[in-house]
Amino acid sequence: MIDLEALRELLLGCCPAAIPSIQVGVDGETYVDISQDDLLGVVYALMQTTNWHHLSAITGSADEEGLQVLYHVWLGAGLSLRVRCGQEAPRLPSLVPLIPGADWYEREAHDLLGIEFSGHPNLKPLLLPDKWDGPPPLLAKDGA
Amino acid sequence: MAFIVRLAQMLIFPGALYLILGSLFIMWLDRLLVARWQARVGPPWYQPLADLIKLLSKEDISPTGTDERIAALLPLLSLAAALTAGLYVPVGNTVVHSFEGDLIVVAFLLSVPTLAYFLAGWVTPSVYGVMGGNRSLLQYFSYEVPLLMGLVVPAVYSRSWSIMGLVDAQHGYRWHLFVFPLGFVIATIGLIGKLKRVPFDIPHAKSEMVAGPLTEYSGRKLALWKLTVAVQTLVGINQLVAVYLGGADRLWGHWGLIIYALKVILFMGGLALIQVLYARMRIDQMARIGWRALVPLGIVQLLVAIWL
Amino acid sequence: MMLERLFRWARRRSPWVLHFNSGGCNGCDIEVLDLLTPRYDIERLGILKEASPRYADVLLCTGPVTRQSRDRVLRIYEQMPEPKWVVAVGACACSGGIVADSYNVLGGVDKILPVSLYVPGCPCRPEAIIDAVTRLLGEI
Amino acid sequence: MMGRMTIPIGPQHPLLKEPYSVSLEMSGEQVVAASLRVGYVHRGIEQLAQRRSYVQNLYLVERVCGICSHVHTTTYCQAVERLADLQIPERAAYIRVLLCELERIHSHLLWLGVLAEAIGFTTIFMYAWRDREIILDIMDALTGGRVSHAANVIGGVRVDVTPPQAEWLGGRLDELAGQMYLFESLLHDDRSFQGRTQGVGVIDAEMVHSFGVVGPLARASGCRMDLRRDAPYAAYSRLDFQVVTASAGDVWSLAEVRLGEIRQSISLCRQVLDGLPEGDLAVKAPRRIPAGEAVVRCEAPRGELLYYIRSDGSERPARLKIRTPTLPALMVLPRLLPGLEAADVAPVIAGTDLCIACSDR
Repeated sequence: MIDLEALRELLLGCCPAAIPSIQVGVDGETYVDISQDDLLGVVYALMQTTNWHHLSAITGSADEEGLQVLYHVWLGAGLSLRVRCGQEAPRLPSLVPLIPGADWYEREAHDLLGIEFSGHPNLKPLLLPDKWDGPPPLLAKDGA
Repeated sequence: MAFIVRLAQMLIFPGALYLILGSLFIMWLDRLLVARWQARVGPPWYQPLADLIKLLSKEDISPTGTDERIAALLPLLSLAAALTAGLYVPVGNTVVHSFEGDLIVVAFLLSVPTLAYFLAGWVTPSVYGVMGGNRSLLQYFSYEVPLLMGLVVPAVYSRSWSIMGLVDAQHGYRWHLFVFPLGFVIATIGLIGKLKRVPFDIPHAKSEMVAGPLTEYSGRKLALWKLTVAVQTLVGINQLVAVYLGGADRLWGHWGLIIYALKVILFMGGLALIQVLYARMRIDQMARIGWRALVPLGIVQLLVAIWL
Repeated sequence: MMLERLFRWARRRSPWVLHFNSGGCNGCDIEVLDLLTPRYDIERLGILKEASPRYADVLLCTGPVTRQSRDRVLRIYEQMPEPKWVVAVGACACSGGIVADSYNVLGGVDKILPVSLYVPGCPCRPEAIIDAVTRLLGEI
Repeated sequence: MMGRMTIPIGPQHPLLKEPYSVSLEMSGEQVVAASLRVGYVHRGIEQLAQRRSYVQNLYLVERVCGICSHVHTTTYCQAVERLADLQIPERAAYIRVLLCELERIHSHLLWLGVLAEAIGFTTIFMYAWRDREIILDIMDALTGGRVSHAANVIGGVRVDVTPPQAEWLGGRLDELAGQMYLFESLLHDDRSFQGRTQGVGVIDAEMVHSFGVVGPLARASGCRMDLRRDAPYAAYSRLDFQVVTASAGDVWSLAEVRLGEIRQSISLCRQVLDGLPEGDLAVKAPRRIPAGEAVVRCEAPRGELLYYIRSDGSERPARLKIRTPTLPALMVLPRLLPGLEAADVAPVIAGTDLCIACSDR
């Protein structure tokens, strides 16, 4: 299990933009809401901890308030960092310079939700065909 | 009269017709044995024939960028070379033609399909063809020298350069196999390399090269290529049976044929067993075996043969 | 006439198949590959699974056709020499199956190629695929 | 002859069982650069899931992948059960483990066969797949499907293991265990197999960490990560097993890890059969799932499988995210290939055990 006190301390040290909130979900996963300006700093700080194992996935989804992006991290226990951004021209910093393995997860989020990742070296379609001209599939209403 | 007999020998037995049917039988035997050893049932006896006829009936496509004439000529040339080689190798006790030096002539005639195979890959626009062609040429340099050494050892020992002469020299069950077991192994490995069988199926390795130089061939040309490989296999086996295993042991009549057929079948069984037991090698592994192991051993055998 | 009969005999006994997965989930694909193995051993029926489209008589298609694989399916079919047949293996290849209404799926193989035979099932059992190919041969 | 050329492998190529394409830049027989293109199997399952009910999705996620179908539904069900706060019966948890482990054995044997075929060793391909049929027979007898089982329901399982079935199943497992010596001797004694797999395609610890490589690939490089032990789900905390690791990270180590895992899985199956608790198979699940979100990770045959479900309280999930263990393996692949001999490309690609249907979804 994640030591919540230590996590709170760590987050306070690297989140100048906004104070993060921490909840533990029904699934035992720890969710941390942070501002997108703090994302790189938090990930870097987490990577310095001894428990850091890997970034499992990046889940983007649309809801009433816009887009939310979850970075699922494995630290011997699950931790998900939640970042929000607007639906219009969503843009987030890329994690690729820190974690090469974030590459395809970001490309996938770019495909399915149209999120731009600034600093990503190769944001080409991953799952969609090269000549895809529709809206990002997860934003389309009917999907056809 | 003599001319007609000679012509019949060339065209029917032990010439073209026999070689073609015999090689189809050998192919079936190969596939059957491999299947049985892999716990499968295997194909029915007419399978290679059906494959061949079906291929002949198919459309013959050449992708754009292929040199049509050469692509059509190469399989014909190699089939002709393989069949011609068959005329100098005794089947049972019969041989169409024999002269001092035919041992080497057969070895070179059997190399023609390999060189044609290399070119066949180069004249198609497929990268697999080119890569496979390169590999078959590299492989040629690795196995050809050991194979020749393996063939020359008995010739030096028995002082005859004709295959029939070597058969005669082994009369009385003094097979060269007993004198030069190592030479036999070297020649067999060389032959496997020549026939591009497992573990030396490097030029047409399915999981790497699709079908190697023949990737873009279809219909008639493919049928001719498949037949060439089959005839090459039969003639190659015949040659080693004659040179190392005493041929038909100069038994006349049907006994000679039966003994010969038995040896060929056993030899084929050995090749099939090797196919079942080994994984494919890399080209560098093969070259290492060829030059670091087989060639020095071949030289030792040769020196022994000269000294004896 | 005799030649025609001989050819038909040979075609029935030597169908070489090419397998292409145009977007399937592996279920049918693994069952197709399973046909080669000791339990089913299709070589006893003369069926070989070939690697190059040039060698193939029958194209076994599994999976729905996705937008990205469409061109490739067409190209493989063009590369096959005549006479040739297409068999749609599995529910997805027959109709698009469970993913038919997806944005990236065009539908079954029959959307782009003439299909001679449909093998339903999700995934279809190896026995069904063998039955399909032999039946197809009976029709030749 | 030694010029540069580009070899396209795929989307249709005998080495690849599924469509994706690898483009190899060659200099003679050596690979100098490699790039990948996936997406041929993208069926938009995550988007389809938002249009289907929770029960319908059970059958949809089963078809993400035909090899590890059971672990997909297991992970999905666990996520939904967390959201609906359902506690599945103990017997159901044991049966889920049984099927997961059977699936692992089948997946690993399948992999061994594919690897053997890649190095031209067809006999081992035949034998591995022949013995895999034992597992498929068991699956067929228990669930009615060789490949797709539909064994899980939300709240438990659909299939039971009766005592006569358990006895028969134990016998079949003994049969399989008896065959394993063949593959183990291949691993330890066969020079031609070792010659093609040792020292080839080494994944080092640095790659494991930077790309988040999971499953047997990570374990073959000495990384002891196994979610069955690190975050036990279903009944794993009540069962005894070892995490198999190797150190070299090459293709041979992958085989060593996977063969070791087959042994462990057989033992786990036996433990389940011996200790199967009495009780119901499933609890009733509501049609509407309470609002909330859940992340669930399971150890699929290829490694960590992650499902994220967000519910808005309706009959359909608002978002279903599937992360499969093949994704990091695919990202590592273009870094493994450069520098290899052309002939080593086949065992390396086969060795990473890619499941494109999983990664493309």
